[in-house]
Amino acid sequence: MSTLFNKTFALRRRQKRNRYRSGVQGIVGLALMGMVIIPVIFAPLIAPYSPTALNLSNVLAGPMTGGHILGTDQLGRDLLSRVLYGGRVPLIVVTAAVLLASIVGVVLGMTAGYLGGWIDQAVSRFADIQLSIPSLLLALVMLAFAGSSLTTLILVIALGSWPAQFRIVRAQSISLRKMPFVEAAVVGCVPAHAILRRHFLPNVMPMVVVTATLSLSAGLLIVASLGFLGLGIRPDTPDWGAMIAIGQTQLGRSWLLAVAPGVALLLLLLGVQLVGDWLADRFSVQGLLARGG
Amino acid sequence: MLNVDKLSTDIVTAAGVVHAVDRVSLSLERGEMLGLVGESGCGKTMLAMSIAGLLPASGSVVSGSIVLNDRDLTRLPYDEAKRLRAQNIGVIFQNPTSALNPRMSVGSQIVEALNPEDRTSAAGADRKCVELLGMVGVPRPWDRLSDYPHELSGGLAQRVLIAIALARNPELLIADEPTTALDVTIQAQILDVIDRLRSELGLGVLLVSHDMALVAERADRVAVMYAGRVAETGEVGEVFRNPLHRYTAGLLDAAPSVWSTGHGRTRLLAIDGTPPDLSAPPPGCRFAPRCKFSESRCSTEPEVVRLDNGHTYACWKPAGELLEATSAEMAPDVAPDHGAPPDGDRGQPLMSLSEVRKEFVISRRVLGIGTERRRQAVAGVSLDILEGESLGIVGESGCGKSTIARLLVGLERPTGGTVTLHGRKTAADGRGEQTAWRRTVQLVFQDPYLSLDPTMRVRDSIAEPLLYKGGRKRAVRDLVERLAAEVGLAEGVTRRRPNELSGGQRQRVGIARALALDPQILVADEAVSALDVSVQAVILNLLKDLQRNRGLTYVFISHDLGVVRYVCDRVAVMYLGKIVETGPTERIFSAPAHPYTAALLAAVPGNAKRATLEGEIPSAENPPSGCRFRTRCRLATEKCALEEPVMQNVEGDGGGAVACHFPLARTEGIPLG
Amino acid sequence: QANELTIGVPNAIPCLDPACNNSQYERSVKSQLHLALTSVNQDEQLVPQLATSWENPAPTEWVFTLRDGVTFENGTPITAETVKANFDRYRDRSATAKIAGSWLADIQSSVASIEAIDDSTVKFTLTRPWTEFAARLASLPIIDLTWVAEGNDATKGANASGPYRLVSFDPTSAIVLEANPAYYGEPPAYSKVTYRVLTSPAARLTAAQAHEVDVVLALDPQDLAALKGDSALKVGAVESSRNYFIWYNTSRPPFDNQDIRLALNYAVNKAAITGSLMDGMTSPSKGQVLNEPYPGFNTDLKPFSFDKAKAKELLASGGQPNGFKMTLSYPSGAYPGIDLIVQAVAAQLGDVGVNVDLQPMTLANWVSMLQGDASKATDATVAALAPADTQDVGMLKFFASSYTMNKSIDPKYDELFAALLKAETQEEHAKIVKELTQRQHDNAQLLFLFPTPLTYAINKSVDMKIPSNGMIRAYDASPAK
Amino acid sequence: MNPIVETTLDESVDVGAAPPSDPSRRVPLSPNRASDEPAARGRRHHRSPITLRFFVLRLFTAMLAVWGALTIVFFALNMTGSPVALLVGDNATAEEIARLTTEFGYDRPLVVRYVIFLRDALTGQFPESLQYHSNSLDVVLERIPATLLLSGLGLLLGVTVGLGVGYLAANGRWAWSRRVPLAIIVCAEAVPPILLGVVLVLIFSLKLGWLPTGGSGSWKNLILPVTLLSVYAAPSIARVFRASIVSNAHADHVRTAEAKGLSRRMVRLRHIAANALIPVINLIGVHVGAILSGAVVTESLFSWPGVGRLSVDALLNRDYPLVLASVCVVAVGFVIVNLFVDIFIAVLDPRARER
Ligand SMILES: Nc1ncnc2c1ncn2[C@@H]1O[C@H](COP(=O)(O)OP(=O)(O)OP(=O)(O)O)[C@@H](O)[C@H]1O
Ligand SMILES: Nc1ncnc2c1ncn2[C@@H]1O[C@H](COP(=O)(O)OP(=O)(O)OP(=O)(O)O)[C@@H](O)[C@H]1O
Ligand SMILES: [Mg+2]
Ligand SMILES: [Mg+2]
Repeated sequence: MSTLFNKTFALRRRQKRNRYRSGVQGIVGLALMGMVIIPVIFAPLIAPYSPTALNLSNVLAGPMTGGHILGTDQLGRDLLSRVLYGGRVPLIVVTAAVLLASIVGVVLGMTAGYLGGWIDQAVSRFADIQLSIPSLLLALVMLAFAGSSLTTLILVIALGSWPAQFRIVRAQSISLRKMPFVEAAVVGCVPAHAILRRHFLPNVMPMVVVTATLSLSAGLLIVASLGFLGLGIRPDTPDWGAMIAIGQTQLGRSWLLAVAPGVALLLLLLGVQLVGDWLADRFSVQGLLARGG
Repeated sequence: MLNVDKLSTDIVTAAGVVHAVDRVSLSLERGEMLGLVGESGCGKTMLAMSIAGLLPASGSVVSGSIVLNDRDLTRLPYDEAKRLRAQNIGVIFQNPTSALNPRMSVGSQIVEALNPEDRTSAAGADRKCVELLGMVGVPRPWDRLSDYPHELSGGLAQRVLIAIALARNPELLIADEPTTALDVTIQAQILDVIDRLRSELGLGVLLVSHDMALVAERADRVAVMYAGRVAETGEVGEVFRNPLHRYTAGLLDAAPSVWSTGHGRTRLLAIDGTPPDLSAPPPGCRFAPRCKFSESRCSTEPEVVRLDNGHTYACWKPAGELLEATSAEMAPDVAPDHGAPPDGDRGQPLMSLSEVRKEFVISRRVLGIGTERRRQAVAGVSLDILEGESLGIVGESGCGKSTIARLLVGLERPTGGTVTLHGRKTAADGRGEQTAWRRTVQLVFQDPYLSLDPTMRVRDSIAEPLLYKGGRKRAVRDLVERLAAEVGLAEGVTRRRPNELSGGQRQRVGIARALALDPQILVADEAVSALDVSVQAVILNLLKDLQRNRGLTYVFISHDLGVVRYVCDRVAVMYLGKIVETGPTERIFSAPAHPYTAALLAAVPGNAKRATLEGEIPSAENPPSGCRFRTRCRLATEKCALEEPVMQNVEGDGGGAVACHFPLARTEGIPLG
Repeated sequence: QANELTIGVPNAIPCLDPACNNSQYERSVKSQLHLALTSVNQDEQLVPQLATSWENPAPTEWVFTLRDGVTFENGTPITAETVKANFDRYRDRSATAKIAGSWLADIQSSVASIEAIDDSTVKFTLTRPWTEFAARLASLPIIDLTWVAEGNDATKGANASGPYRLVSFDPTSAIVLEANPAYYGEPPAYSKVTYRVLTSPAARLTAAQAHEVDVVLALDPQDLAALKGDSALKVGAVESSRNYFIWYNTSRPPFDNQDIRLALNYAVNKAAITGSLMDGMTSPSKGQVLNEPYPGFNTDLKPFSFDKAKAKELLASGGQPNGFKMTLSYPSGAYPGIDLIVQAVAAQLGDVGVNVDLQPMTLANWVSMLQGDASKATDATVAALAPADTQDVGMLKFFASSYTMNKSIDPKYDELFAALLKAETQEEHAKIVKELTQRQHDNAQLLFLFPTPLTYAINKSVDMKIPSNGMIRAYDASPAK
Repeated sequence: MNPIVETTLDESVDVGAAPPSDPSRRVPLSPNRASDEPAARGRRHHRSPITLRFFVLRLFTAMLAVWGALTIVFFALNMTGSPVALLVGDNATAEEIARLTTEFGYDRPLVVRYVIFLRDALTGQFPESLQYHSNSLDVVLERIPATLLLSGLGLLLGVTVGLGVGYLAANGRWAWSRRVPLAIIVCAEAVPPILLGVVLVLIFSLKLGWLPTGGSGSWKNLILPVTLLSVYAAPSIARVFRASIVSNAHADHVRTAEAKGLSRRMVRLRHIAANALIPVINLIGVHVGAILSGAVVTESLFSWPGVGRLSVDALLNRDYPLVLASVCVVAVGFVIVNLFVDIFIAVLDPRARER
């Protein structure tokens, strides 16, 4: 008998640990994100030097020399300051782009899912078409010919990530449309826009948030890759991707040049992913649409 | 053969340990059928799964024994117990379609279950599969082997599951609500199969169900469970005729039945409250908090009393012969019947359907390739809804009941025919008129869990239609409180979110929301079928009260004929998109004129002249010519295949109409069995 | 293996038809497969090749005597008729329009006719005096025209006549050559050569570090330091014929003002940039667009010194005492180190109050800007242009007023340049060039920066000299003693 | 009360109406056919999964996607003017540019050029590449084998590792075997490929000297880029597979399988893992796009002569026709892969066939 009771306790312990662990995952993720994002936001206050102030007499200085904690780059600019500032472009671009993509995806997805018919067909096909061009390639085409600026970068990243949001929101909206509580609203003569706002939006939100975290990390990678391929923002604006590209030839002399921005990006991505996983766990466990509580 | 002694099963959840089964003792002999009944969540499934060794990962048997043929399964090593169970216990589940692997063909799923010696050759295995499928009455078993689960109807899938369960010649069959998801007619077929197998193979059957009538009809013995414990066991006839535990008595009172007389007259006797939380069950008698007869000693655990005839119960204040007397005393608020009897003219048709059709396109042709598939959900229905009546619509699954409901409230537009409200066509109206129409007709949904937005507080759900009617915030709030009170929701409840409510409370919210716009017609599509008997009784009473107080007209859709008989004045019987018979409730139930109505009634458990309607409903994509019911009708002739019967009046006795070439005369009664 | 050579080149080599023009690397490969009438050797001297001798009997007449017995790989002899046919094709606008772009524009406008006088003599009649005509011919090899007729598909071979023949052709990855048995001269020292395409600077660096290539060009100057410690490599740079300069959009204020143009020349500390970014591989330009490799290099001119005070003074006298804002475009990644250089220059201009808005462009967009409308161009642009033939005319042509950026402030420049095109003797030519460079210097028509260093890393087992025009030919290499 | 006799009797009335498209209700012509000569029919547990309609529908969508991709790219490329500038080089005169603009037809209206382009594209006659001076489609097609090799191997490795780790994470015997590989792979997902590529070269080519820094030709050239590409694919496959296994483990049909007395391994493989593959395969379809994107970076990093690098080079050199051809080929490839994915899913999941 005692073995059976032991089993019960073991089960209970495991359950507790799982809950604890997934909570920890979220906290670690948020901590990592904060660790990168906060210094980047407050770069003007924290950074010891201007990211563009060059000193041609002290190029490629090693770490901890001459007041440069991470050393200097090829133009004698303080690497730490550049890493701090270098996160601003990716963060601004990706946040704005994901926000934009989410709004577009949610609006189109809800409309297409709710209305169905040719509108749905048209938007869905457009999303399919968009998806058939790999997003980096599409971004390259757009940037090479529109030139890269903050706005074009944002648009290009948003263009690449709205289909994911759209598809998910649309699929959810299609099943929501058949939900009795939505039909009840229809029967209660609630206008379509109100149904979308009051019933669809809150119910698709969890998935939207989870998808947005996925787009966030994909977007960060694309911005970095674009910078790396030389299609990022103008080169005197520090940007992690471009910094890695410029630093990669200096690995022998000053490996920090490529690795420092790379690690900053890595920590941010890791944080975003952990938070995303955690949110996904959270929401599917709660399963807002699932029966019961 | 099977002896369960003081079995306890715990489930570990985030909220705590649920004692789903608590010191339960049972026994079952070969060839015997033991029914296990009780409200939802009382531990029936967990008990069955403990025996079958299929508990969820978080669950485990913590004490007691399960002795199968003299071997205690709880004490055997894991592998040995598993082997023993696989050999001796077959299990079938509630939802047959999802219990089959959607990815694998029927054949390969049966083959997997065969004994190794039956699997030595492919052809041999196939033959064995076919044999099994034949045994459970699957037509053309060879053709089924390559079918996939989603291509099977519920009845067929359940037969396949039984075939799988029988693959190793078990001695014990555990059937967990095997027919809850099925129609009455299919339910009867499946239970017939189980009955036959029981006698042919000497199977012992543990039948889990919440349908008392079904257990009463089929089982030899019954065990009534409440909150993880067995409240009462005994011979079926004895227990149901003479329930001793107050809980059993309450359950029996709560269920409206087709066969008991005097329906439409009295209120149902509901059990108040909800079953206790099994992670912290109340001390003493677990039913005490809901029991109208509880007294101080009920807070200690009642002893199990065993009578000579094997009838056991655990109650301090058994019902016994006192039942009749007390039930009146128990329900002081019994009200006399509301309206006038259903005879005579009830008023103007408020709403009418004439020759209404609804076709769904299932798949279109693509660039001229493939076939277009259309499904006729409603195929020419004419029906009047009279002011102040309760019209019942009954029929098997898929016959178009819900579609009619949706046409009535405007969720679907007819593809043919017209829907008129107050004599005005609805379909062609402009937006404003549409809104007015919709506000006159409201819908109550089947599923209390899905009919409320989980992200919204319930008072906002109720208020929603009012807000968009242009109500002022303050007035709306007051109205919501009034409505909530009217449907019997306590004050604080409206501030909660749906997941904090019980099923019954949610259904009350759903009704309040439908009433918010002060409609004339309330369409209730299976409004109580997802609820436990006890809750169902409460909601049915509520609906009746509302009708009386507000003068509502009901369109009441249900596949539960007992409920329909209790609620409705007039009934329309549907078969495959058409109405085959209409008439006053009493006439329909006592003297059905259409063979299908008769067959439907015959399939209801508890019918003395039990009979089973064979076959399944034909496809709505390609309905049979002439009379649609002819493929399953024993009276069908050549004429039925060639000519479509028209509605003709039924003589005398409250009248009504029937669409049959050979309507049954009153004296004929039910022609089957 | 001792007899094999691997050369890393920074551009794809997409086309082996000499009528195409993509890069000096492509020309290097072509010049080893096909013989031209003349050739420029690794000491940058004009030497005979298919022609054994030539003369210039009249300013507009050139006569070439061909080598006897030279054949293509498949045995077809190369005669005066072959040469004439080739040049007729070069001259035919419609035949070459799609592939040549403007690569043959000078031939098409300046060659009036070609005559095969006999089997081994060809005569060119020009429309103008062209003193460097023979040098120009070095970049126009003679090929088998049936190869062109058959679709000039390099994957099927090239029917070579030069020291090497084509073994395999993969334009973005590797081109493999082997010694051509049909070649008339000494067989080359390396019998097998691979040109490996390494488009990114990082790829070139790592390939050199891993000794995957024997010779590699166009490394980032700063990267050389990483290789200097490698005892197996010789690393260094030659001053190339490409000169970095900033091209003012002189049609637009304030660059129509000479003081401003001068001020900027004083404001930039070129020595600091060459010392750090270029790692000392080059030195500030001598106040002109020409440098040593050009025949007309003007030794009289001196560099503009770095003098902030003077710059400020000039800005003030130019009417911009508080500095001004300017846009500065550049072809990102097109020249070694350009992205860093512009940032350094911009920062230094910022020090004197000139606020620079950098505008990186792709090479293609940048080229279109240079050829578009001056009003749409940026205020200034960074360039490092060079003519294919390292000739003065080619270089000086860029600064005539027909070019977008120099809507001329100096009509005299155009006049002098027109005279240069008509110069009949070397002396006259040299004199005009000197005058032109002087004017450019005095006018501060450009912000002169420095010549790009043509960096290289060569395995010590290979003996090879890198010429200033970047032609990198395997037959110029030999195993080191 | 014999149901078989009953139904067949009824259905004999019904023969003409029996719809062939609804297999569950197929009606035999002779009531007893079903039970004769079973052996001759062999094993009938499987049916051909693909209908013509299914295929045509998918193909149509696929073609639509390719057309759309081409259109988007065509207009994106042509919005910014003529590429003649690049062709003429830096020392051409204005009249030369004008002449070539006419020569190449860039003076025609955009719509006309679009129509001509579509017409030519239909026949495989893409405009000539400005750098390679031959049919740009041919130039791209020549690069296909290299890209296929690289992406194929990368995907294969990624999928293998992803499935392995996902399975282990769901079913590992010990706690560490469930967590450690998954944790590693989740961290790997966060490493930016550009950084990883740079670090891989630093370690394996420069420090250890085991592998070449780039280029193509030997199997050694493949190792680093393939590793890099597989890092794109493996983590999300592992995660989705794990999640899918976990959610499938609670499905009703798994309980049925357990009730049959199947071994735990059998239940896991056949009833859980195999069913859990369906979303993974969907994901692989999506991943092909990511891999192709990744190939752009990877090929550039390792000087791999594939379509990815070709398209970047073409873009930087403003070789419009070549860009169009590359994007077209990539889109076609992507669409074809997804066509296969759809078909494969239909094979795996009979329910998907009806959609
Ligand atoms: N997987 C599970 N995890 C946690 N609790 C569970 C689980 N399954 C059942 N329970 C709890 O165990 C108790 C008994 O559930 P069980 O399913 O046996 O009830 P039931 O009588 O079969 O009900 P129903 O008629 O709804 O099928 C309930 O309180 C239920 O909430
Ligand atoms: N939106 C739809 N698209 C396609 N077919 C539909 C749709 N709605 C209903 N049907 C089909 O129409 C027929 C009638 O459906 P309906 O829901 O009205 O039946 P029902 O009598 O309410 O059945 P149940 O008792 O199962 O609820 C069924 O065959 C159903 O499959
Ligand atoms: Mg249950
Ligand atoms: Mg229904």
